[in-house]
This record gives sequence, structure tokens and C-alpha cells, in this order.
Amino acid sequence: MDNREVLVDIKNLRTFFYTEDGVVPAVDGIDLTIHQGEVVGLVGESGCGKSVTALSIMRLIPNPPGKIIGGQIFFHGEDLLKKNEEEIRLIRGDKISMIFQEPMTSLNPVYTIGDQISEAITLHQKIHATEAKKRTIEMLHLVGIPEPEQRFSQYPHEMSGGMRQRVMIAMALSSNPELLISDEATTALDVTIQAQILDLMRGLQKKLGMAILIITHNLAVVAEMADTINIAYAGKIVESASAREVFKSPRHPYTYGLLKSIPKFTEKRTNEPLPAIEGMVPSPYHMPKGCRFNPRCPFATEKCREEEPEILELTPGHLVRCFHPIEP
Amino acid sequence: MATRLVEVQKLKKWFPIKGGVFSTTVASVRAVDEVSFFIDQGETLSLVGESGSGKTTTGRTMLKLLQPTSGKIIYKGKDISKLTPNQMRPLRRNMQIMFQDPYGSLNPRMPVGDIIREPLDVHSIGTRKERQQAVATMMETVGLRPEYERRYPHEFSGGQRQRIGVARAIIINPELLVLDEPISALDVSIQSQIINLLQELQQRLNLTYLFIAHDLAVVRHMSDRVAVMYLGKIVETADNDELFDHPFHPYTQALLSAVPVPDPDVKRERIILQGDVPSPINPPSGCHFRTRCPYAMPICKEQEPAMIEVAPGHTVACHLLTRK
Amino acid sequence: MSPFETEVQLAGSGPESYFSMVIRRLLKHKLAVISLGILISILIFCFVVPLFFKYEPTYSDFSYLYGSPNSRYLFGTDNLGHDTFTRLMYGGRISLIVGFSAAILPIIFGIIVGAFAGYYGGVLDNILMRITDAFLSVPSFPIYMALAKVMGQGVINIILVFSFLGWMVDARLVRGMFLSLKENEYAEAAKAIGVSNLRIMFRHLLPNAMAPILVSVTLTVGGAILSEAGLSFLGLGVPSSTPTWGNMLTNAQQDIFIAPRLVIWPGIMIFITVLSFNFLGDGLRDAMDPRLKL
Amino acid sequence: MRNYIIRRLLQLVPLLLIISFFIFITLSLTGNSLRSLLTSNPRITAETITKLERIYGMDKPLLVRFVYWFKAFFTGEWGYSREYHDAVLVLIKARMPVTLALMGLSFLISVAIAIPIGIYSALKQYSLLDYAATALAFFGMAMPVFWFGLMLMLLFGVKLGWLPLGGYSSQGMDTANFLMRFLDHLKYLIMPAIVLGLQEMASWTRYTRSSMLEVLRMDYVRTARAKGLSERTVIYKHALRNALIPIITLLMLAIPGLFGGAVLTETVFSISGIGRLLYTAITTSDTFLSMGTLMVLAILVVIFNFAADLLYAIADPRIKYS
Repeated sequence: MDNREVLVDIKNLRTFFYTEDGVVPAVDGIDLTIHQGEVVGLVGESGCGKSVTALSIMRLIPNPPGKIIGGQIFFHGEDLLKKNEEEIRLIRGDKISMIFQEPMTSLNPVYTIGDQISEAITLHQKIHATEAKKRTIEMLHLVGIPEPEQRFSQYPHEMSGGMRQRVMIAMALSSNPELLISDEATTALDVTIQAQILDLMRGLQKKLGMAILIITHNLAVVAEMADTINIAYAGKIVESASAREVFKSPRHPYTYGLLKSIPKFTEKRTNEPLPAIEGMVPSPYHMPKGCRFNPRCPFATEKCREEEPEILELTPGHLVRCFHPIEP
Repeated sequence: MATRLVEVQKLKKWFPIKGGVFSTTVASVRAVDEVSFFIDQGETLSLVGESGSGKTTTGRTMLKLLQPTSGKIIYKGKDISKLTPNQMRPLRRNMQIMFQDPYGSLNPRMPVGDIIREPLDVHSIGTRKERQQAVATMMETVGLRPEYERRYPHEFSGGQRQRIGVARAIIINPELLVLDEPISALDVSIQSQIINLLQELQQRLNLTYLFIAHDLAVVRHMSDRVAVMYLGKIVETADNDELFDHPFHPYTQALLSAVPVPDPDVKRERIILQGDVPSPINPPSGCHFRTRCPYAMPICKEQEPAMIEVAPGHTVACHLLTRK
Repeated sequence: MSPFETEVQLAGSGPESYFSMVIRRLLKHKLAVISLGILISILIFCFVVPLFFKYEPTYSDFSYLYGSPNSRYLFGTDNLGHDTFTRLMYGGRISLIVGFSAAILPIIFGIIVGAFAGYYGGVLDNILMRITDAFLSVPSFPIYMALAKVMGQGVINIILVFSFLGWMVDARLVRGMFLSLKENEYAEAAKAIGVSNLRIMFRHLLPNAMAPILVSVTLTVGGAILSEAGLSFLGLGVPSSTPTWGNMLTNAQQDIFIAPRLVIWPGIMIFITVLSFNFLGDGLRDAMDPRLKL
Repeated sequence: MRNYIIRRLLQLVPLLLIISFFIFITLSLTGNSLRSLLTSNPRITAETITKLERIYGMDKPLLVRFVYWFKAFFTGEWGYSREYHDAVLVLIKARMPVTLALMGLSFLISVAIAIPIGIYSALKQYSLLDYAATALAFFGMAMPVFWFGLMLMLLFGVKLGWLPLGGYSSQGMDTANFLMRFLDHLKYLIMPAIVLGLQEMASWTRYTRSSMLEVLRMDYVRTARAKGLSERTVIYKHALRNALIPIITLLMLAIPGLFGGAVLTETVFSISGIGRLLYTAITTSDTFLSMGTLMVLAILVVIFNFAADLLYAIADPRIKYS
């Protein structure tokens, strides 16, 4: 794994939102590494900062109220945060593409899907309109849209959610990006459609070899897709390891509790209550002192309430932000 | 022998679509199309299916929140399908519903105490003081501090709001509770709290649940029996373990295989269905699933498959059963 | 651990009703606060100050026509020697009464029509909305003129005319709100509990539709003051013997080159009043929309 | 789409019927003035009066009279004006171009100012220009039309003497060439057109601004940015078209409202257009003239309603009227 070249290296990223009610530290010191051709999962609950991380990489944080206030995002060794708007625009949609959660609203309703895809192609590849149309139809074919010639001139509202998400993928992959960011791309879809899209993404990843950053709250989705998994909680990464490590020997109490608390559909029914994590995700305006998980953590000590733990490499490739990691 | 609480027979709910020059009914959305099932006292029947399968409409029509197009809803031996809204009102005490959206299901302009108390007000149960007491007790029961009764919904988190939703639904001691995707809008770490709450309440209060869901892992954990819906029809019904261990209908099989498993070591044989769910306005002839079914045969196009019992309590509607 | 022992804490900062939240947010809106101050001053000017003032609006000083402002006549006098300052106060009374009445009556009617159409939908909605559309298609100002002519001049008639043709926009607004509000699950939850339709409409849905309704009321008050002035200006509104801001303008129009002062004052009063109502409405809209950050 | 057009057209018929009935009833209440035509207009003979009475079914009950009148109206028989001693149709035909020119100019000026300012305000939210535009918009919405007219007259007509105080054309212009006549009219109309359009201009600025702000928050705008499109393309290709869809309807539906303003504006600036005609007709209880003018307005309303629907359907591909 590590012999592959590092594609993206995020160091201590901090993105804050300045709102009427106070400052929201949506991303507060996130570190993340993505190697070339690697599938990386970023998992967490709402408000953990996973989507903001993705938008920070794309430099699409709405400002105001959001602002990247610190850290570096290295892409091929160059800090994206130091680039000007024009330079970042040439990377966006070309080297790094992104697909979003809501396939129903992510496409412009007044242009045909053909227009919208070929727009991206002509922009980054400087080719002729007829050539772009040919390429668009190829892309539609690649993402498994039947009758791509007819579909070219259809409007988004004439398609189902699954089809629109395929269009989004076609658009994102049209310029052969090195990194595809998928922000909850299958969350709004039905299970059987989700299976189709995940299957498609896996197939395309093998074929085209791009790296994928999968952002989701669904542990099962990353278990199936990702090589490496990062667990985020309240704006920080709390655990990072290979997929197998995370699921087989979670070391952070949050990861551990989360995995225990989700029902397994492969197991027979018992009448036992699920081992739930008590309490709730902290309000972004009132982050707890010390470790952010301490109010919900069964192992929390005085130290956890006072001091904030650093992220430590417990075993090679397995990083945990905890004073009292669970012994495997 | 368990007592039958509710039985639904050939329930149909079509929504007309107006169109044309004179705004006449040009077509219908066949949301629920001749669905039959029953629920015994104290059990949990889960209704699973994808969006557009009609599971939510089934639940709401069963409660008469929507007027059924045709079919019978037999509640404790009495057909309630033809009752008027006024005749239904006293019966509403016995059957309640809890909703998916923790943000949309509570009136943002009402304090939570009023929200929870409203069923008692509407049915004129108890004195003012008794109602107040009941609200406080109920808030504790669902894990909320009674002091918060003057607070407004926007001050609560998603999980807490679902607790308020449960409290409102059970304060008048219903027998039947329709749970319409009660946890799917919640954060993962909160879902298990609500699941546990629902299960504990069911045992304590002897509640009967119709659990509407698309998350099969939760369904397996929660239910006694499961009914699978596809495009307005129930295609398979069985006991929990029977259905998950021996799914028969090709759609059930595909659905089960499509669910991702949170274990990177499990590599499962996956059936990827082709295409999308057809429109319920113009469903395919014969078996509704035939357009995506890997085993489709000529007969599937011509004839609608009948429900056949393949094992005790396990019924399936598929032509593969009658092929030989 | 059993869920019954779950200790939960509130996310919010403290108990705050919607009403106090709106007030708190409104007070942050500088223009709205200033406007509110101006409106209160105008109300005092029109309804309280005259009680302590020496002249009647009909008092004429024939020895001092087109008089310039002096210590006796603060804003001077008009062609008939009326004290402009006094007439501005009394004129404001009528203009404000017309403005408020012509906003309140239509909103009540609009709420009823809109609520029933939006909540019940179907045939009832169709009929009510077609009627509303027909009324909306009537070019309102010319019809105001015709009706005012038919019914004769007078404050009550003006209010009736405005109400008669002023409810449609509110009805549409309320209908739109109800159409979307009834889709909220809390409406369905209320139904499931056994709450009657009327109670759902007026106890559950209406409070949630109040924000845009209130904004509409403030804007309508301003609009009605403008329309009254316009009608009176054309000689079709309040009889010219009764001072209103509009009438004062009509009378002054012919003297515009001799005494522009007479045109400027009533115009400024109308302008400031309407402007304040509009700013107040804008402030309310922002204050009532929790999505908006102030 | 064709079905939709047919359905909308069919809906217009009862709409027009209701409006005209309403107008008819209202004006019938002012008392019939056919007989008074005879006394006030020496050019009309008793014969004409009898003929008119037959056409309008004057001896019949109110409802029947409405049918007669409606029929007469659609066969071009609009009656005679008592005040102007001429056929209503002739009067309206003569006055129409002036009002249409005034409204057209007013509409153009308002659109040309309001939409660009609205867009710019949205793009530079909370900038100095945004605040200035907001202030101007509120200023415009609170301004009484006629008063604003008087103030402009005082300033540009009296104090500065740049523009004529009223009327529609200068003397001796009948023989001038087209361009000269056009410029002459423009000189007279520019001030009234601004006065007439002020309120619409103000509210359109606000609507454009909020519509644009709404659209800029949409997911597809984020998608467009994620593609790497330049900010220019994102705004002018992806956001603007969506933002303008509701504005189109707004523009169309505002046109009939301009007639109300035209009554006031034409009175203030002494322009002989439809608005002043209507004003005279109503204040002098000239029933035929009032009815004719109001009906013309009603028909225009209906037409613009229809145009609004059509344009909306064309602009937004999601509207599928089948």
C-alpha cells in the first residue's frame, strides 16, 4: 500500500464557520492521506466535518460564513490552499472531481444532461463540440446508461435518481480525474440502486485506476469499498487504519461502540437490547473540553475531561486519538 | 394461539392523476395494489421495500389517514375501511403512528408538553391535572426530563425528538403502533438508542407494531415477521429467520444480497438488479417484477402470480413456484 | 444500560418561545427598530398631539392665505388659510385608519379562503382559486375608481372597496402555505391522534403560516395608504372637505408653483409612513425566518 | 404542451366573462345614461338612441342586458361617449397608442434598470451597491406615484427647465420626419415613464435579487463550480437562467397593473391617453366609455396572464403540460 505515491496529504486542516450563534469548528485539525489509486473511507455522523473536509479539498467552502483557517492540503506535493482561484479552477473537475448526495438537485434543471457533461469535457480537454458529444455518449455508455444517444438530449427531471447519479459520475469521470470524491453519493438511493452504483464505482475504479475518497455515515458501505478507513468525530479524526483493522480490532471507544451498536442483518434475531452509545453528538457551539468523546465514553477519566489527546500510531498504520485505547 | 389484531384484505390505494384539457383523471398512481396481511397482538410485522413500493401508503391507509380505494381493514373483527372520519375518531385512541422525520413531525410552534398532551385533550381523557401528570410520567418513560415540557422542538436533537414522537403516540395507550421509518433519519449512534426504546416499550406495554423500514439489518433485529413489498404489491411474507435464511422470491433475494455488510471479510455473492423500479402509474403487466427479474418467463408477462404458501407462514407470489 | 435511564441534555441555550425569538431578532434589525420608532411617533402625532393642540382642522384664517411658516402656523397655511400642521395630523388619522382597516379585513378573509382551499384541496380549492384568479385579473386601480364612484365618497366606502379587491393576494399566500404545511408530518400526526380538521387548520397550521401573513399585513398597510392617497388625489377617495394626506395633495396641486411647500409636506408624510411599514415588514420577514442569519 | 395551451385558452373564456360581468354590474349601478346622451349631445338623433336601446336591450332585466351588451361589445358596437360626443371605439383607438408608448417605455426602462441591479446586488450581497440598491428599492416602493411626478415636475420642469411639464408632443411636429417626432415624444414621455415605472422597478429589483440569491444556494450551482467552470459561466449560464424563470411571470403579470398607474401619471402630466380617458369617463359617469375602456383593460389582463403562463412553460423544461 505505502509504496504507492501519496496523492493527497491533508495536514491539520481547520475549517470554521462563523455564524450568528457563534463559531462552528466544523473541521478542527483533520489529517488524511490518500495514495494514488487507493479507496479511502471517511466515516462519521452528521456534524463530524466529513463533508466540509471534502469541500475544503475542492476549495468550495461557501465564504461567508465558512473559512479555511489553517493547515495544508497537498496534492502531488503542492498545497492547494496556496493556489489562487484560477489555478484551483483548472484542477477542479479535471484532476479532482466530486459527486454529491442529492442526485435530484445536483443537476441543473434547465439544461440537458448532454449539455452538462459536454460542458465539463470541452472546458478541461479543449476539444471540439462534436468531439465532446462523442465523448459524452461514450461516458454515458461507460456508466451504464442505456441508449446514451437518446439520453443525451434529456433533461434531468426525466430521469430517475439512480440514473441521475450515473450522470453525475459520468460528468465527474469525463476528464479522467486522479481523485474522485464521493460525498454520500449513495445515501439517497434505494438499496438495490445503491448496489448498482457501488458496483459501478468499483468497476470504474479498477478500470480507470483513480483514487476515491468515500464520505459516508454508513459503515457497511465503506466496509465493502474502502482500503483505508478514517473515523471522524466532532471535527477530528479519531481512528485511522486499514478497513480490516478498523472492523476487526477497533481501538477507539467511539469506533468500538459504533460497531457494536449497529444491528447485523446476517445474525439471527435475539431479544437483547443493542449496546448503544449513550448521549448525543455534542453541539458544535459547545464542544466538550478535553477529548470530545468524553461525555459519552464509558472509559473516560479525569484526564480525558481535561486534556485533548493527540493522534498516535499504536501499531504500524493504525492511528488512534485516545488516552485509553481498547486493547485488541 | 395469538389473537389477530388487524387484518388487511386486498387493500388498494390509487391516487388519481388529473390531466388533459378538462382536468379529468387520465391515470392513477397505483401506490397500494391489492395488499393482504395480518398482524397478531403483541408482534412486530415489518413492511420492507424500496421507495415507491407503497409501504408508507399501506401503513397510512391501514390507519385510515388515507381513504382506501377498495379493500377491507378488519380491526378486532370489525371492518373499519368504510368508517367516516368522525366514526374513526374514537378508534384513533387504539392505533397510533410514529413518523420518520424528527424535524417535520413535531409542530415547531408548540411546546413539547402540549404536543405530548394533545391526544389526551382531543379525547378528553382525565382532568387537567391528571393530564399534566401523565405528560410528566410519559416524558420520563421515554427518557426525557419532565422539566423540559415548556421547551420547543427546535431545542431538541433528532433522537430526542423521536422520543417526543413516541411519547405522543403511546400516551393514550394504543394497541397498535405504526412505526414509519422511525430511525432512518437519525445518526448511527442514536439509532440503537431508539431501537432499544421501542423494543422495551413493546414488551412493557404489550404493543403491536407495524414497522415500516428499508434498512434490512434493523428489520432483522426488530421483527417477528416480515413482508416484502415491490411496486404496490406484497411479494413475500415469512417469519423473520425464515425470510432472511431462505428468501424465495427473486426480488427478496436480490434485495437481501444488495445490502452491504459492515465486515470487510464477508464477500457475498451479489445479485445486481438491472434498471430502475418501473413507474407505479404504469406498472408492468403480469408480475410487476418481471422487467428486472433474472428468471422472467413468458408467463410472467401474461399472468399475475398468486400467493402460495411454501412453508408454514411463508407465502410467495412467483411463477417459479408453479412452473413444474 | 436501559434507555429509561438515559440522561439527555438540551441542545438549545434556554427556553425561548418563538415570539420572544422574533422580538429578539427584530430588535437586531436596525432599520426595523428605527421604523417602529417612526411609526409610533407618527401615531402619537396623529392621534395624541391633536388633543393638546389649539386648531381644529376646519379652522380657517382668511387673513393669512398661503401663509409661510411662522410661530403660529408651524408649517404655514394653505389656500383657505387652514393650518397645515393641524391638517397633517388629522389627515394622518384618516390615512392610517384606512391603511390599517384595509389591511386587516382582507387578511381575515384571505386567511379563511386560503386556509380552506389549501387544506381541503380538490374541487373546493379549484373553485376558490378560480374565483381568486378572476378577482386578481381585475385591474384593481381602475375598478377602485369605478367602485368609489358608484358607492360614493367616504372613509367606510374606501375601506370596503379596498377590502373587496384586496384579499386575493393574501388568499393565495395562505393557500400556498397551507398546501405545503399540511404535508408536514405534524399535520398528519395530529390527524392520527384524532384532532379535527378545523383544529388542525387553525391551531396547528395557522401559527406556522403567521410569519408571511404578518409581513403581508405590514406591506398592505403601506399599499393601502398609497392607494387611498391616489384615489383621493383623483377626487374619488375621501371627500375633499375631510383632510387626508391625499386630499391635501390634490388641493395643493394647482398651487404647486405658488406654494410647493403644500405639496411637499403631505407627500413626505405618506412616503415616510409607507417606507417605515415596508422596513418593518422586511425586518419581520428576516426575524421570522430562522434560516436567515442576522 | 398543446393540451396545456388549449386548456389555458378555455379557462380564459369564463375568466373574461366573469370580469366583464363584474364591470357591467358595477357600472350599471351608476345609473343608465342612454337618455342623458340625448340631452347632452346634440349630434345624436333620437333614431340613434332607439337603435342603441335595441342593441343593448335597455328595456330588459339586468342579466339579459348583460348578454346584449356582451354580444354588442364583441361585434364592435361599443356605444357612444356622452362626454366626448364620439364613438367609444374611435376614442379608444385614438388614445391607445399614447398609453402603449408610455407603458412600453416605462416597462423597458424598469426592466433595463431593475434586473441588472438585482443580479449585481445578489452577487455582491452586503456590498455598498447592494445597500444602495436596497435603499433605492424601498424608496421607490414607498413613493406615491403622483407625488413623485409632481416632485419631478418641480425639479426638471420648473427649477431646471429641462423637460416639458406635460402633454405628448410639441406644436408643429406633425410635419417633422419620423426621427424628429420620435425624439420629441421621447422628451415628453421620459419623465412620466420613469414615474410610472418606479414602483415596479423597485419591486423587480428586490425580486431579482432574492431569486438570484435563492438559486445561488442550489446544489447544481455547487456542481457547476465543482466542474471547474469559471465564476462567470457559473453565474451567467447556470444560475441566471434559473433565477429569471419566476421573474418572467412577474414581469408579464405586472403589465396590467401599469394601467392603474397610467391613470395617475397621465393625469399628473396631462397626457391624453387611455388612463385619462378612463378617469374622465368614471368621474363624469360616462357609462359606455367606462365600460369600453375597462373591458379593453380586462382583455389585456387576460392576454398577459396567458402570455405569462406560456413564457413560463417555455422557459422551464420541467413544466410538462400534457
